[in-house]
Amino acid sequence: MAPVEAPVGTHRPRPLRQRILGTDTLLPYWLLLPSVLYLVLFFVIPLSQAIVVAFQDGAGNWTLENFPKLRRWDFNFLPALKWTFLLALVIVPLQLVTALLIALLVNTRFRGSQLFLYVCAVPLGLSDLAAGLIWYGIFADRGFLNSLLYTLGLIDAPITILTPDERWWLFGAVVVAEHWRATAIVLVVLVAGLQMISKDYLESAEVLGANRWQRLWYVVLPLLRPSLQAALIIRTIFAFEIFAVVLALAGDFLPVLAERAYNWYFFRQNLRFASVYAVIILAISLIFTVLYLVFLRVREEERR
Amino acid sequence: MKGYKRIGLLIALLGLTAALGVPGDSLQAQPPRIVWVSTQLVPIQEAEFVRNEILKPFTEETGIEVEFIGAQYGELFTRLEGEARAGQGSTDLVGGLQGDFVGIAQFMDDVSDVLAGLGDRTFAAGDLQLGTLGGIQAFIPWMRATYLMMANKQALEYLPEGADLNALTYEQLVAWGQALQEATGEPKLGIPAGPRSLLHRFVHGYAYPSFTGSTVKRFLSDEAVTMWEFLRDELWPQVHPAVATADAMDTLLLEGTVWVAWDHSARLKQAPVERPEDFVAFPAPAGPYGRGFINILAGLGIPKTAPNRDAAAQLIEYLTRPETQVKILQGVGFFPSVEEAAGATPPGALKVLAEGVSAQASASDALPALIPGGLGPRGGDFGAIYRDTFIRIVINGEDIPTVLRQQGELLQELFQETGAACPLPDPADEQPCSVEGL
Amino acid sequence: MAEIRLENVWKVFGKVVAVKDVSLTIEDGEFLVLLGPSGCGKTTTLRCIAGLERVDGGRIFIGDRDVTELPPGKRGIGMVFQSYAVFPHMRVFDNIAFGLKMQRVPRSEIKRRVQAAAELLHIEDLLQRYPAQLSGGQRQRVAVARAIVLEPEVLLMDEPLSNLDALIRLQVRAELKRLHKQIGSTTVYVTHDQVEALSLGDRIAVMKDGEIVQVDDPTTVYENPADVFVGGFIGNPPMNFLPGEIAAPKKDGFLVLRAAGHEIPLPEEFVPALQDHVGKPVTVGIRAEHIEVVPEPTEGALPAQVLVVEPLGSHLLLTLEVGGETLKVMVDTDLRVEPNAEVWLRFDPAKIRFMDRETGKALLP
Amino acid sequence: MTSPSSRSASRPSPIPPYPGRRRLTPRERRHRFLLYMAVVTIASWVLLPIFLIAVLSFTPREEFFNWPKPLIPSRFSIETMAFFVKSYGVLQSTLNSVWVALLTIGITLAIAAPAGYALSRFVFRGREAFRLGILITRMFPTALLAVPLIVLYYRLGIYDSLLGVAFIHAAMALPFAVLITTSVFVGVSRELEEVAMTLGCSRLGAFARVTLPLALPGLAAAAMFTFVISWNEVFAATVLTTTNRTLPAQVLTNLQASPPFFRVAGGFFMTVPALLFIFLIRRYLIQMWGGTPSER
Repeated sequence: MAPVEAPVGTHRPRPLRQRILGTDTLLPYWLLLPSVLYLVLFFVIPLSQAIVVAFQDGAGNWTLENFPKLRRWDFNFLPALKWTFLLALVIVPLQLVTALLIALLVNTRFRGSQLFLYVCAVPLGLSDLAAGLIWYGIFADRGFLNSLLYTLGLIDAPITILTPDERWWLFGAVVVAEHWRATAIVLVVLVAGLQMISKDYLESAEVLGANRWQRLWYVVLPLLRPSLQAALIIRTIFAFEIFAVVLALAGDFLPVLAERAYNWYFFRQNLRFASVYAVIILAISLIFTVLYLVFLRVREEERR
Repeated sequence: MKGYKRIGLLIALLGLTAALGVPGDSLQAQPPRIVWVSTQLVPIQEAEFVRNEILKPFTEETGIEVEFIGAQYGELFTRLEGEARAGQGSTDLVGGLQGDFVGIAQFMDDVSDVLAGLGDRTFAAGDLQLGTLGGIQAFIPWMRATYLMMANKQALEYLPEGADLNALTYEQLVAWGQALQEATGEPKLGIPAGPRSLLHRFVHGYAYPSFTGSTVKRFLSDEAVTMWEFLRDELWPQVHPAVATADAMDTLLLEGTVWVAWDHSARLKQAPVERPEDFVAFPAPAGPYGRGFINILAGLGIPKTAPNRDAAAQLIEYLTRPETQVKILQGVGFFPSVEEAAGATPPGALKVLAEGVSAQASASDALPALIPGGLGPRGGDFGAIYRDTFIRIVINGEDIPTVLRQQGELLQELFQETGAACPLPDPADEQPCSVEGL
Repeated sequence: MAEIRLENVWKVFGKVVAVKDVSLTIEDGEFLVLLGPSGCGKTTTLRCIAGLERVDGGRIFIGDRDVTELPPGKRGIGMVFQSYAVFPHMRVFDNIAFGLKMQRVPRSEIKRRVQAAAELLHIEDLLQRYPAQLSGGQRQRVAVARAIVLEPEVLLMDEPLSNLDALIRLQVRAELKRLHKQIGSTTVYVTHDQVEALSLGDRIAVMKDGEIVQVDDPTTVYENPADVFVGGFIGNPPMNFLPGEIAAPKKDGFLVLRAAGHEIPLPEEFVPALQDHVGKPVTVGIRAEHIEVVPEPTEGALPAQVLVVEPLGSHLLLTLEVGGETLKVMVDTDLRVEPNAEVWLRFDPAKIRFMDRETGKALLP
Repeated sequence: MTSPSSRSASRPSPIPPYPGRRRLTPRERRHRFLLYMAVVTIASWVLLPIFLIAVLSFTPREEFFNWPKPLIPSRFSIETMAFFVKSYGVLQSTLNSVWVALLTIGITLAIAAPAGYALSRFVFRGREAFRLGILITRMFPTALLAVPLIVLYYRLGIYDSLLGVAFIHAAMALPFAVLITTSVFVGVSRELEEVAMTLGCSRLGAFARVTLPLALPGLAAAAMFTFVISWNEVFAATVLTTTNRTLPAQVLTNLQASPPFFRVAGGFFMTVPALLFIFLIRRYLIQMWGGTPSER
């Protein structure tokens, strides 16, 4: 970090074209400009309008009253926080582990591994609406699961899985369906990450006497950290917006934040309360993203 | 390496098609074409019926093309609000329930003039009154429906002794449910409780009037406490838990999950349509104060921002013609709103439904209830208060007086803030309506 | 053909100064090697010449033209990258023809010149292949052919041999030398391999921390390193360094070097340069081949202990300890020594180099 | 890069008679068995639900409500599916969906590719902030933007146009497209571009002649991913159009109130193209996520 004496008097004015576009200092900003402008027009402006509403009362004064007021009007406020967090807490790690397992399987490059990867990635293309529909068909009272158990003679009559009397069953059903639906995106990120890890590291670890688990724990996972971080950020953001699958399987007996926001907006025309929920989702997602960025930090020196 | 070229070609093709613009954008002047957004007749077969059987003749007659678009209420509201704020719109005609119009009345144009042009047909004065929202004639009565009960004929043999299907009481319904549960091993009653269900209508329009003779005023009265204990301890144990995620009862009836169910007539309809011989419709049960029920009125209105008001008025005229109304009854089972068409009966499967509806309307202890009209866009809050109360007490098992007090305060606040009058069967004289005992 | 002139060139990345006030003139037709450890700024300097980095200060001339503000394509250069950067989506022919096409050279002319360049590099049989079908060495040749087909005034090479196997590297190295003779472009060649630098360069510019430490012909750089860094970087084994002191014994006019508790008389020609340093600590540098090992104690020889004996085929490499310092010495194979044996070392006084202990700079001209 | 078995085979062996393929040891065979067991289990777990909805959408109406539900219906019925497909607006909205998706791809790539290129090639102040910033736009339930968007769209004169829907879909796909294109461009060696510049190309020329052709497969993958996002998007398409609806918007409003057999048929009808697209991009699935947001 030697001190830089400013080189004086060596600059001549550059050609106009270069002054505007050509230099490497300005060029990246020009390249980012369209996406920034675009997102400002279609996202940031409408978004800020919506966020502002959450912090105003009916007369347009700034206030934080909407938060306690919402708690009084919506008895599902705290439950929604609770279930959203619980779902994220269970689903995200579960998906991470499953995706890692599948990714490691794919990475052994057995015959047919590409087909296997495609199969596992299929849910990537499904909307959450379709996924909700599919899993409702399975878990419903007269659904496929009960039909199968009945045909096998394991039960005499259908078991009601999706019942508000057993919230943890609802929870389990949502976990299963979300796990099925959204593991693919984590998988794809992790497979990509695994492919960038040179076999040399694994082989040298093997030579050093590391067994399968030690290699996974001490070599693969640390090297996979950037991909894990990306997968976690993307998945967690989506986990806090979980909505359609919950609605299909559990109605509002397993309230979640995004569903509440949607409900207040579309069924009760209350933009204020809906915005409060949206702001909470935004805040939580942001906090988690920053936490991931800090705790899974990839130091500059570690990058390949 | 050939792959690159192929993909390049593909991308170029995509880009080209994108650059050439989009087909189907209707920017040039065309023969009159109007947009009709409706929260009713949305299901795919009903919408097909409207387009093919109702609107096709209209287009042939007038040359006006109609785009019929099914929408949920929330979507309708959002669309109209956006159009109102933008000061221009594309929606010409709105079809919706009275409850829907309560919310969107602020965006609607006064259609008194259209009504004046319909002198040759008679609307019930009460219906026209319901259509008066925010000081204007917000909609013109279009068709009627109601919420009622439907049973699988298998269940009839377990009907308690002495019970008349057409004059059932809540006690008898519970006894029936018990008999069914004993016979089949599982609860067989159905009240929809899914996220988009009409559970709140059951609570405020059926249970409350039947048990307390009131919807709002006696929200936390002793009678209400008794009612909630009954719903929680007697009725709910006979209700199949699968209703929690069910928005309409016809599916559960067809599957045999439930044998006896309460729901909106349109949400029961599919059962007799699929298997006409298997089902029977009958009135909702009665409580100590009578047989509380809601008559649903659907209406037609024109938004302030409608680009083709005259064409929309022409369509209203067409849709309220007695012969059109009979056609709708026979096609999809909604009852006429003009008296000239009254008395017509639908054929086949829908007849089952019609019989139940007329039995309910003509019951000697009938206690009609209404959805309050003055709440404006906060009509959604009204329903939600009743639904939340039901879930907190009956499903979550919270303490009844505590819940009633908390929810009652919200109800009070709602009416105070909107200044709305009490809905039937509460007397409408007090404005704003208030909850007794707070 | 043209000379390249760098005048006070600066390049800064954020807080890191990659090139620090570098001035350098490369003669027309010269083969100059930029040598240094990784991160010393040699590649950045090359990229500045190529125009791939915009300089933050200073000017660059190629021939009479000031090219500081010119884009790479207008500087009349050819460049070969470490990774070869052969376009994977083009056949070898199209790779070589790329630059000519950019200059809108007529087709027949392109064909002729590509053919000629390919022949020069013995790849005329590979013209219709895709790079994926080539070996590393072949891709290397394609990259070179692509650069020289334009007959550039200046040829820039960024570690072109570092991705090749040891054997092929030797072969290509020789070919590059031949090629340079043949085409005569002014060539700047970046490497961190001092053997490559010594064998290829007409001159070597050694860089460290963004600055050029020494520019000289290979022999000078090897024999008279400008400072401790250059001496330690060039040569295999690198130059030995010992702490010492210049002393002036009674006999006037003569100087001695005190090192490891002994005195070594110095030749007369050193006197003028070292006169001012009498009594001051210096660093003594001497190459392994300039130390003689004698089995008996001898006048002016330092006692040492043998630590390691490494036979290298033609020579023996000894690692010895002298007064707490470790030295490497190259001796004939017929010398028989065992580890732990005590020997005496005699430095060739004429080959001893002196550096300032503080700055590391060489004291002799 | 090689599988364990072929690697051991390719090692030069001093023993001259090499008797073809080596037989697996019992331990290796057990491992292989376990591997394929796991693979088959996981694959069926993923495919079974899709198979079930396919079965259900071709189950005859009279059997639809049967208990227990048959895994294989007594006959294959296209009655429900045919009614659904022929009903008003379904084919038109399918076509609309395709148009919207194509437009979305065009807009998204035109905007995301430069940003991705900038992120992959330059180190500059605000780079990390930009990355986090584009992610933030995905942390907010889009539904709440409805009214401001409708107002905006009327002002811009794009309400109820396919282009308008494509605009908002592009905004939704943009954050991902930027991430994907960044890693795609990271995957194209910078030196290739530089060598082209030394050979006489301008920066733009080098991009067009070298980087772009090499990035095309990855960009195609980004395009397909964008396609899937647009194809599945319901909310914006629903409130921003009246007559020019996309398939999900059409399906959502028509089917939510419809009997379950239509819902199932509609759900399956929407699923098929998605499966197809994933199939088309399967080769690039990995490549497009090669460098993930915090990579490099």
